[in-house]
Amino acid sequence: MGPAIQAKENKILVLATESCAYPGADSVGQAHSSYPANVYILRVKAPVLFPERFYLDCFAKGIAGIIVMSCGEECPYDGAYHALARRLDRVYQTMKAQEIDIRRLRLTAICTVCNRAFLNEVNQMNELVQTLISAGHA
Amino acid sequence: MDDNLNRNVDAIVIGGGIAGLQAALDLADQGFSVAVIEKDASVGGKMIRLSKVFPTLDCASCITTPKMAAAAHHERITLYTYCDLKSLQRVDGSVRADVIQRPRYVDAQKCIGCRKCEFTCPVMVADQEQGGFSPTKAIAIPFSNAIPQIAVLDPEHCMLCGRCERVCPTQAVDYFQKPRPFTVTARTAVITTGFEMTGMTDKPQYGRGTIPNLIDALQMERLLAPHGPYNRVLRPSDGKAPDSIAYIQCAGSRDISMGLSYCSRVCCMYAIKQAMLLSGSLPLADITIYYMDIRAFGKGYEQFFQNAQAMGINFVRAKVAAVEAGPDGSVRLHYEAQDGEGVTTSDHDLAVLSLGLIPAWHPDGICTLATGTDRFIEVLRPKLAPVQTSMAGVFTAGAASGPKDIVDTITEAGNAAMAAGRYLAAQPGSTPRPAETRADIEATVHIDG
Amino acid sequence: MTQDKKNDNATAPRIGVYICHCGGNISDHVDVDAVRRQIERMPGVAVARTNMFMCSDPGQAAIAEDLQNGTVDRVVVASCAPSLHEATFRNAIRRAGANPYIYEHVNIREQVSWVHHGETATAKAADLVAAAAAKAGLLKPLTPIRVPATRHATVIGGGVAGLSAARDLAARGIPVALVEKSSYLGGQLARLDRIAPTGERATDLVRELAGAVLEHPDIAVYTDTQVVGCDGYIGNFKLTLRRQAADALIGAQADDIPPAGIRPTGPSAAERQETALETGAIILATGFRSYQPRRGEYGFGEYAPVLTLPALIEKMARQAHQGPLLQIDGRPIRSVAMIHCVGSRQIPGIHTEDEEGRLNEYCSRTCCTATLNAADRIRREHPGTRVYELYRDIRTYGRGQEDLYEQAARNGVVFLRFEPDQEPRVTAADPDDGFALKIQVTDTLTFGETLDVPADLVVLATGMEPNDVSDLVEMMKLPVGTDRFLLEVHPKLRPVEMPVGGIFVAGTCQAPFDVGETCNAAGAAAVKAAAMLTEGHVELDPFVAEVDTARCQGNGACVEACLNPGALNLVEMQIDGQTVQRARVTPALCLGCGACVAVCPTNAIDVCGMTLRQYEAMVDAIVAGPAAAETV
Amino acid sequence: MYHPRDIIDTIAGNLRTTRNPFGIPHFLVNRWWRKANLPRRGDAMLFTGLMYQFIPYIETSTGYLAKYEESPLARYLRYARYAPGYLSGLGLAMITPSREKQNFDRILRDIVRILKASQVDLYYRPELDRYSGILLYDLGDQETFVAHARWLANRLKRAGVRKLITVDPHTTYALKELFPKYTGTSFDVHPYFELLRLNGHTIQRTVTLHDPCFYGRYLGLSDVPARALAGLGITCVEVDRSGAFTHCCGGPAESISPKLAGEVGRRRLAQLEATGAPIVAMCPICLANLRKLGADVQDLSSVMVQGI
Amino acid sequence: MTLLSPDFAEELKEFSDDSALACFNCGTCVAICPLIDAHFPRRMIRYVQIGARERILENATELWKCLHCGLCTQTCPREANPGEILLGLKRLIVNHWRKKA
Repeated sequence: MGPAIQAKENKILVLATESCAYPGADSVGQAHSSYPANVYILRVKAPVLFPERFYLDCFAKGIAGIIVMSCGEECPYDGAYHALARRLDRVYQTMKAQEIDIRRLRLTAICTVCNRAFLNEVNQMNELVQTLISAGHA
Repeated sequence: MDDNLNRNVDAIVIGGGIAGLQAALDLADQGFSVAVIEKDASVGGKMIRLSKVFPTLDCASCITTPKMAAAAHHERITLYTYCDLKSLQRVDGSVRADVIQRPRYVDAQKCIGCRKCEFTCPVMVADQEQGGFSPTKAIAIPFSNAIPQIAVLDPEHCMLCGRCERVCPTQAVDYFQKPRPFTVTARTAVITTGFEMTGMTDKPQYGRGTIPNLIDALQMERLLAPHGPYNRVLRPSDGKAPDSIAYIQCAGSRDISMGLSYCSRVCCMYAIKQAMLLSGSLPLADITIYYMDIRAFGKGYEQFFQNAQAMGINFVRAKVAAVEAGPDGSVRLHYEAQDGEGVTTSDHDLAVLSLGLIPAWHPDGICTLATGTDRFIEVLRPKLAPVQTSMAGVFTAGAASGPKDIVDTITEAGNAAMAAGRYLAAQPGSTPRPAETRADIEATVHIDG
Repeated sequence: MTQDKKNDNATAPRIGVYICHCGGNISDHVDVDAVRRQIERMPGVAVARTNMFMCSDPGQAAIAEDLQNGTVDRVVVASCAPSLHEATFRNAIRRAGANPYIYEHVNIREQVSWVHHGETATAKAADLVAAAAAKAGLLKPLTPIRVPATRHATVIGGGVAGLSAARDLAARGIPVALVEKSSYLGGQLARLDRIAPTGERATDLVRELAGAVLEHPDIAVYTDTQVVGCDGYIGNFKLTLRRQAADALIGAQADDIPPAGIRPTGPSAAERQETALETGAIILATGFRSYQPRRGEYGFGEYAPVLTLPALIEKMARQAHQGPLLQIDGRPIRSVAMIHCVGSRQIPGIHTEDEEGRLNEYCSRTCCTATLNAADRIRREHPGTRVYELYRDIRTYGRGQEDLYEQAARNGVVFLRFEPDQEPRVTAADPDDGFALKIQVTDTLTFGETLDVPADLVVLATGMEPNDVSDLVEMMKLPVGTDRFLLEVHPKLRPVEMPVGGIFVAGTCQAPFDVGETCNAAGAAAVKAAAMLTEGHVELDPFVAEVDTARCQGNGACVEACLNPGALNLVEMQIDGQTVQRARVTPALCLGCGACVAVCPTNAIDVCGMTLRQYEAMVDAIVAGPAAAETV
Repeated sequence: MYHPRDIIDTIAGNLRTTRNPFGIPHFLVNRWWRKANLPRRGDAMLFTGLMYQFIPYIETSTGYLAKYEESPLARYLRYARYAPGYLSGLGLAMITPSREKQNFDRILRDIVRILKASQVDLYYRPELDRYSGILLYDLGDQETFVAHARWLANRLKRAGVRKLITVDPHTTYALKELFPKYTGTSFDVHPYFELLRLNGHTIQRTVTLHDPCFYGRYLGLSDVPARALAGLGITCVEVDRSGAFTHCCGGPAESISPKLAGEVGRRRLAQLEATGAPIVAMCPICLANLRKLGADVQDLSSVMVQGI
Repeated sequence: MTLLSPDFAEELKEFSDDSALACFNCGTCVAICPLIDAHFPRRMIRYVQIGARERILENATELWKCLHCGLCTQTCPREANPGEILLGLKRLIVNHWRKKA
């Protein structure tokens, strides 16, 4: 595996669409379910805005994991989801080339009431990050 | 908001479900001021309580919440929730609605929706918003995506222990709140009072509500919703994941013996939709839909039905004649298999009654609106003016004038807003107020309780 | 805590950060004061305050005061979910006389204090506030985009949908051009007789609608006219109309039913051969045509007594006569067999595709009721004529329709039900039977027995197909579904809108509808157009793409990536005396999705209010936290 | 299953010639009243329609029918109408056990006792109390039924009868619904439990009430006997199918197919037994058929009489 | 099967107040009938609807299985009154036998 990530770099970035995933995260809050505090949610109109280098820069800056929470096929911008999926494929290629564990970037669809799916995603990513950190220490 | 709830607006919309919200938005976007009178504590109607919607399988909340929020934030829309319409009359060319806001026992202006009261309340009550399957508290926010986010105290179950009052950070709990009568005057009204489901006990042959694992379709919506009571589909009696599920179509429609001769129009599609969602969450389960005619008439509906068949959902042409409790919590169905088997019984782990739709509201004693023999609001010219009621300047849309699916409801709401707009435009001295800037429109949240 | 972090540079942003306790909802888990202490040391932060309830009047007043006395010119509020109060604070800022877009909202309730507890909650809240402050430093005032709109709408199609939409818009004071290909108004409805379940005469309805349209001074009716050109965008379309000889169009009628409807006799609005029209909105109401059965489909074209339902209706209306037996073309009909779902609900592998390999898999929605209506009428008016209906599912879904089904049954219409893979076979009858035709059907209602239905007449309940509007589809970039009907943006969110702003869809060009449903669709489309055109301008969100021409190299990647064709174009312009190609945004068409931002090699394009630089600044702040930011 | 034509013809023939479906002389069938000491004048005439009285004879005849139903002899029955011997008339009367006859006669006397306890001013005229013809109506022999009904209606009318108290659902239905429709003569018809005002000592017990189709469904009377029982402190447990949705006891199939009667009866019995409480019937056909299946079923009157 | 003859329903009207025409073949009567017997009674009703007179005559004795309990009529969602139709058919058949005799 590529460069191990450091313990202090355990922050997870969530890019959440304002029409689906972001209110979904609010719904988790309303239910007072807890999830790791290293999860940071940024509200975006459409994640198709971010170029490939944005993701790579985030990893370089020390972000441990990124979850792109889109609206999936229900995306209000026709064609955006497919453009995004294609772009992330290219990011994966570069990550492989740079020996960054590709599991650190995930594309998923979360809707306004997907509480359980949201928790699954952030917990899984957190577990992965913790595993990679302990591997890094080892 | 001032203490006085009275308003003078261009249009009153009775009912804040999807039809009412769409009509209100389309009226307000034309420049008219609108008051929405809703009987529940939240707007959103039946649609916000659904899991996913056919034929696109969009999440119902994701489609409804934007419209709820848009109406709540619209400069020209005032939402009145938890209100009963006492009378609706034409007075000197205008329409007057006398309304009583029921007490929430929580000050709508002070409540910040934090749910501290709900977490503190010691009284558990069955949460009807979750099909009665899970508990809520005697003081609670109605449901997670309710608008407005204001707690409601249930006086039936509250034991006045005072804990909610003590814990509330804004002193919003008010055990002495009184019903608040007020009057909204307008020049036109749109009736969007929607539907209710027929009762589980309406057809005596279906067990009179005593069969443990026989549920209604709205309960199944909650079981299927991502934020439902169990987070997955389990049968209520023993928490078993059902291996075999039956849908009983026309359980409250097309049945003169129940006093309902009409087709409820949405049950075929919602059953197929639920069956598809079930086969997603319980891939090994057998799902059977017992039907007389599949009525997949809308855009994309027939293909949806064909997909369901391709997915392996069983369609049996039979009207289920009787239902009884079977062994081990199962539900036993009696029907005539028409493919040569003849009279047949089949046992299923869980069965769903595809109940029919009946009007949620009747104008008796409130206004002079004419209704049809089906008790839905009569439209005088169903062809050229399908939203025109028997009262001048009063229009209707959605399931108030007969069962309708969401797509047809939203389109009809648009037409009701058009008809009401035309009526307003034809009134002397009527010009819609020019919009200020978009920022204004977005910036004001009009929620009067 | 108001001591100014004096800033020498007067142009540097002065950020005010306001953190809400939410009456303990936040402060029980987040040390609000600790966050404030950390954040006020951040560069650019002029002031950081806390309040028990930021959304309360005193909370909002604090922001207004700081803005008005010049302490701050950027605002960050950390409180609950933006869906609840972002609009509240934007409005407070506007009321204080500032631009509402210098505002950034931080959600430290639903996404911090309600989901995390203890020190981590405080640390995360501080990080998020720092990130918002970092973004706020880069925010610019924005103005909503105001596009002037021509107060005029064009309706294409003169059937029920078009007539109804035109009448609605004109009643709202919007001038309308109604463009109809043929010489007649009324469309397919004009070809019907009495319609179910109300029993109204179709011609009365057409006369009423067309009359209202023709009489209205604000509606210009262009018959024998087609749209041959379309340019522009929402509020500002330029259409070219061409007048075409009526004769050439009649041939377009696929079946042998003569044209019907109201033929305007007054002077046509289309005086010239070609008319240029400036219009603010377009409503497509191009309607449907009746499915034309293949030769040999249920004996169609092979046996004379096999008719389509529209043909039967037309013949019954035209050759009305009384007597116990129905007569068609002078022949007494003792028995009629009506076959449902002809050209509808076709199933791959069972039904035969047309020449272009297509199947109509959809249900045409109206044929069940129309067939029952005809059958019931035959039974009532000609009790000697037997009527059989051969169906797959009876779809009498609408109000009064199920009653019609029952009434037809009680009046003696006999129903036979077949499975799609066991289609009825129409053949010539044995001469001894005395009937013209015989239909063999495996009837599931009679326990799967094969029955021979005698018939003097076979009626095919043909479905709907959309009219061919490939020219308009091409010209206006309209999406078409697999069923070949026009495809709306979203069936529930935007059911009457095309993705191109300002173009709407109404009636049976979108999907099969009955008359009432068509009028609803027309009203819904008209109300959208009316809302758009009432003000004389269209106001749009300022969150649209913006090109930095200094950086743009004109390589066109953004144009290719753009999800809304037309929103981005390469244009020639003069820069430093040289002619260069640069990207240009048409704000009225931009959706603000940012697909262009990601592909620009020179970072020359950004979405206002959510620039890539702003997101990067937020990530930096999240990684570093406010403490680190302080040391920067 | 027997050929219905044979059964219909036999019964129709008997009815035409003897006014009795089994051809048994009237004086032999209707003997119960002799010890009852009933007035011949009063407000309302008790009209049994002879249904309770027939049961023992039906039991006997169908006992033979059941024996041969599945055998080749069934076809032989076709000739029965030429030699009805042991299946009708005097022969049938001779082979029917008298103990059974007494049991059913006692039910009628109990009904009289509870009516009297309710101060009902009743009278009885055995010569007017004849069979209603309902079986032929059910079997589709409309012609014979109507002819018989007209005869009976005229006889009652001529005797000045206006108000009738009936004791079984079949006769009640015939007189109340069918006679006005097919004979043009209406009587004021009341099943006996409609007239009860029982305030005797209360019996604390629970019973399972089997609603006969004609009372529960056709006449909508299932609440009335339950109310009368409640007056005596007797509660009725809810049966899965009751009231308008009550399930047939199978009895009416007796004459055509005793086997079918058994099948249907067993289904009903299972529903009744599910309640756990003793079963009470109010129709002689129900009573007989359920008893034949081994159930311990009491007549409604037998339960009520204990309360007075 | 041979030609249909819906006139049979008219013939039946002489013997019954109700015709079989209102029935939409849902099968409730079959499933609710205490007999639990294949397609009884809808088979007979269906034969009336399409006028399969011979089928009815061939299977006439089946009609007397009906106990006239009325549950089908009570339950019928179209108020087609199956019990009365069967009774009407019995009368028609009895009439037919007598005429033949």
